[in-house]
Amino acid sequence: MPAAPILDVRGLTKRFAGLTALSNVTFSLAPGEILGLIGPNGAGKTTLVSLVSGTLEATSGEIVFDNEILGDMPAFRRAQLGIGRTFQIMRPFPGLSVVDNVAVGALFGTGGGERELAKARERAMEKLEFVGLAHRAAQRAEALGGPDRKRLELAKALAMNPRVLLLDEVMAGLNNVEIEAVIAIVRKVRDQGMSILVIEHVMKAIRSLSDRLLVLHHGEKIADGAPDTVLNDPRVVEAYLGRRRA
Amino acid sequence: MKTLVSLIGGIAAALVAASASAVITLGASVQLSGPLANTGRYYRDGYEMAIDTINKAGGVKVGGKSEQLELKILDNQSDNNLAVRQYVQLVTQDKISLLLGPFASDAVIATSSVAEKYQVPMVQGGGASDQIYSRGYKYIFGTLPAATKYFESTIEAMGKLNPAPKTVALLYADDAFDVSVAKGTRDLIKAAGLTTALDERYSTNASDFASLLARIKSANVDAVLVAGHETEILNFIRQAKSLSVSPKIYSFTVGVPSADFRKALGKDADFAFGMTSWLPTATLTDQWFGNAEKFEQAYKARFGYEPDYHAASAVADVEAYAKAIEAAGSTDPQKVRDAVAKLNFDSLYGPIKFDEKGQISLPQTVIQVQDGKVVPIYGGKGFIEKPRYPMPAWDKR
Amino acid sequence: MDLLWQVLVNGVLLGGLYALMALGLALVWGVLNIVNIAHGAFIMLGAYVCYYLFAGLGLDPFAALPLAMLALFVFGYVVQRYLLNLVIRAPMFNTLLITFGIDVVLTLLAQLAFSADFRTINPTYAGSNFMLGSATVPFVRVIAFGIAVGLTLLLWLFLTRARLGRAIRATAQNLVAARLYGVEPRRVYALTFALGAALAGAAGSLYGVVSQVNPYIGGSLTAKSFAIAIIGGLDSPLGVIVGGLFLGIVESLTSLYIGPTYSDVASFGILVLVLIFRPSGLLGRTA
Amino acid sequence: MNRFGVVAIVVVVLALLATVPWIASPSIIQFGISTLLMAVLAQSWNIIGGYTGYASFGNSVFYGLGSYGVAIAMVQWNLPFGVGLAFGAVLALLFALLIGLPVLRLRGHYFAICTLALAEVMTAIVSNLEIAGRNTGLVLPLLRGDALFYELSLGLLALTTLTVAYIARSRFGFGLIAIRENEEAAAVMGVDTTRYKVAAFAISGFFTSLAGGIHAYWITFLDPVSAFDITLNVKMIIMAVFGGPGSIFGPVVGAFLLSAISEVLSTKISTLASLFFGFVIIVAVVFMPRGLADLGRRFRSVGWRYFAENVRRNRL
Repeated sequence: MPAAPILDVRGLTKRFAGLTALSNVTFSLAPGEILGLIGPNGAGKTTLVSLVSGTLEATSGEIVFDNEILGDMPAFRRAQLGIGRTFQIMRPFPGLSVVDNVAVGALFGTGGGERELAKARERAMEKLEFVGLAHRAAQRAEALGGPDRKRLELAKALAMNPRVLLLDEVMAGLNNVEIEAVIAIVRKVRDQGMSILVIEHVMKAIRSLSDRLLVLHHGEKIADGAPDTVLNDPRVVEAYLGRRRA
Repeated sequence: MKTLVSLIGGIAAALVAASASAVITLGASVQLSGPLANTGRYYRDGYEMAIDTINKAGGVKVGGKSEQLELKILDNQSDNNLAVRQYVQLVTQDKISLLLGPFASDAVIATSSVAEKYQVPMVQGGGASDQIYSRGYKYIFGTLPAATKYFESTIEAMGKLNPAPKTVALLYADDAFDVSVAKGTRDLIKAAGLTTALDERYSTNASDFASLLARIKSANVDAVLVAGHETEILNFIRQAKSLSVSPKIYSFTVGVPSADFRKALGKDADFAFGMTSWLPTATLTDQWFGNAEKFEQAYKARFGYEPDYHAASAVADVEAYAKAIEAAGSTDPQKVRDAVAKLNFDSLYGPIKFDEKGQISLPQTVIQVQDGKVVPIYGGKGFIEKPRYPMPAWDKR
Repeated sequence: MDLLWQVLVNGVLLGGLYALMALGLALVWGVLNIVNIAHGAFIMLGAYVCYYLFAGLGLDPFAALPLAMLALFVFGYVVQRYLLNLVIRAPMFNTLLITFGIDVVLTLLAQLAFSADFRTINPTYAGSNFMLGSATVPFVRVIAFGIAVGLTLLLWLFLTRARLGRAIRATAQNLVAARLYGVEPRRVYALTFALGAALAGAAGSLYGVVSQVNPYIGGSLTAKSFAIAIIGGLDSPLGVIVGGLFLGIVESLTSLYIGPTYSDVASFGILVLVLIFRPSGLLGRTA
Repeated sequence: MNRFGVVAIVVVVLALLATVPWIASPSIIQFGISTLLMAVLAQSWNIIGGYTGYASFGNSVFYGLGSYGVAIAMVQWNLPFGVGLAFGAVLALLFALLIGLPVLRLRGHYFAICTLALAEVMTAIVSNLEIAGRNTGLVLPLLRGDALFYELSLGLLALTTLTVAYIARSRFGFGLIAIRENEEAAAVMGVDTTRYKVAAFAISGFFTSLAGGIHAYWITFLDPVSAFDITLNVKMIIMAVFGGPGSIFGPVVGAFLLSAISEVLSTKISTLASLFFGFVIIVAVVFMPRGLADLGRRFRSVGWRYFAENVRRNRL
């Protein structure tokens, strides 16, 4: 019997005005596991992350985090329990400095975060160093370019000291060297004991990073298992390549 | 373009004017812009006209010496809070200790506390509500007769019409003046033994009277008395026409005496009754203008529109100061205040004598628009001209 | 019963005028995301244009109406092209503030140019009416109602059928989309705003015919237009008609049954409730 | 400039301002009172508008509730001024909590229009309330004590500014700023957005109501239209935005500057003052939409190009 999962998703369904974005998806995430989430565009990956983080409300289904059913718990309370996420379309606080962007995560985040500003900034600097953005700490976030914004997004989530980290395409638009750096960071984070759900399009990266892969297609789970097995699954191949053949 | 040039000229003049000396300055803050500017101008023009005329006649004698009057007027943009601040500034910064008033009861209520606070007199012709005089203030004087009695002569005249109206609808706006009017009118209606079919308060600046008119029509009311503002009454009459509502008589507290109002309505103004505390007749005489008829002509020639009782009331305020300063032989605010309280003279506007609360009493003459002209109908001594009564239906005019 | 019927008729006719007043505001808000506080001042200007054509040139007010629309169209185009376009990407409350500034300036200039005198556009037939059952129906109000509904339908057809109209609707979704229709966004913005101003010009002309005009009527008309636009929703001109009729009827009934001083409580209270419970309007899609 | 330097300057300026009633003429004092109260309004708005990013056009509701709290307590119930202030503040807090909850769910223009409508609703409701003197309003007892009103206003401004300074450096303030910058991102980082917004609204309303209460007793007269004055909303926003929303001293400086300009104008050129006011708004929005605080920060490095850059950045 494996360790009790930290995150357990059962029969999750989300409909938008008649359109089913996610249909009866079930999976779990073990402590210290890196779970890759892949699927073609519009498969419902970001919707899934939003449902878990609480920015969207599920139509039906259950999300259990550390033996607690989340139900209609608001996003901020989930964050305080230890669910951190990044956004695919990056959402920095444009008017704040880079370090203060991250400090928000430290001030709030898991368990309500730091009470004091100075300590939060300290933690923020640590995380910036960790993701390699310390040299731009004093700049306004809106001045950052694409790759740095990705790093900032990651640092903000990390500063929350989450127990589960949901990463929504943090590698999109990066070059190979940058991707390698991010992979290293994610591995290090896992080594600190965090459980991670990664959405990624860069297949090579996700294959080497994930312990397990989950594939969504048209809102349904079509595969769940070891990366090599899953990627050779004919249904997965068809989902990705089917259109090209036809 | 012309307006702009004259404006710039005006600014320059205002900047230069502040330096003259050995004159008696009267201060006022009046609605020269904003929603009340239309009536506010009567006060500015009335004050200016009176001051110029008095100055031309040799000014005011103080202790044997003749001094000229001068006016410092500010625009309060129809904002009562700004008006209060401007009066404080007039008193404290410009050292003006004789104040003239703004238009409208609520503005007077707000600003008269400045006069009371700094113990300088304010003689005003713009507010008639009893709220002004019920606070026991010592420094406020008013030349508009009591709001509660605006409809007194009208209701008296109604009793003598044939056939006399039996049911009355009373409509009033919810501001200080009109609420006072309604309060007084209610008693008058009761005393005259009339039946009140409708007694309704409406919001100041209301533009839709269709529901009220429908109720008037369905109750088949004989007489409609409206206490409100000119814009509301314009809408009321236009909508009465379009809904074919024609009671035997309708009368309005404001509008009817004002030329601008009659012009806006054209023929539709006919048959409307109103009241005025002043008529430009040759029999009304004073020391400076000669008589009210001459004043009317001079005023019209200078400003390009006809004066009504607001303008005459403003003139009376200035005349009251001239008389009081001469009687006191001083411009000391305390002495002038005491002299104002004892005044008893004939002004262009009528006899000025303040009661212990500071208000004068003047009878209201009932007037009616007949063929576009204002005709006096009923005064203290009975009918003056024949009223056109009852009002014909709109399609029979 | 007769009374209720009459008041309902009044409410419907009032509602038609209300709808036209709010139409331009809703268009500009929905498409450009500009909340034009000066909208009432535009209505006021339209009323003056119509008044001077009527009183000065003796033109019938309904013949003057298209000219008033044209004048306001040009004015609106200039205001958007050379002023509002400069601040379109500034923080949100800046556009509110600048239209407030425009409102202040227009109101004061109107007083300087036209004086504070009250004006009415009062053609000889202004007071004529006919009976509909037991209710008296004012003739000009019916025409005004017809014009209001007609213009609304025209706008709706224009937005859904005409190429430029579709470009305008596309702009509401996405700035770049306008380019797909081969129209420069700056021009789409200016044209949309000009269209809104022209509708205000029409509303002003009709307002002058049924009510009175002075430089200060703008403020309360803007507030009313807000209420109607929100209640009806910003999606479609047809929603605005519903909002206008709804508000006209509610105000008339409030005035009849509760008291004339409560009609503002009703209209703005409903506005707040709609915003809270159905922010996309009574007819709009719920989120 | 270090923190000690700022504190020292503020203390000196405060001390100087506090001596005004003993050295200045009555008209300066009364100008001072209205300016200080205006600055309180701008500063209070800064909490909800500047820091939290919710452009409230309904803060005059708080102002009106504060005014009526004092007026009703003093005129109808013969209670002392202090009790009236407290009563008004309680009304404002209740309003912020009850109305804030649903209304603060709206964003952008919808929030602005909803708050604007609330000001209209309150005007309409109060003008039907017997206890508030209906639309004719209430007349308060006269107190000849402008020095007292001045010091009260100054004290209130100091307290409000101190609160803002504290907020700007606190966890709470960081939460508010995060909400302003991106509400959804703030929520997933653990900011209890609803509670924070309502708290900001309530604090803003609390100080605004106190300003209203002081103003009512000072001006001795109050009616619904002046109490819930909609242009007052615009004025406080202009002053805050002109000075720099989301900064500690910007709104105060903005209020002082604009009040001084408009006071001079309304005495010198009277009618044209409001025309000028309109032009100032337009020009300020076009050329310096981020206020004096941003101008001060960036003008030194950018120079006159600052204005052109603002236009370039914000135009279509």
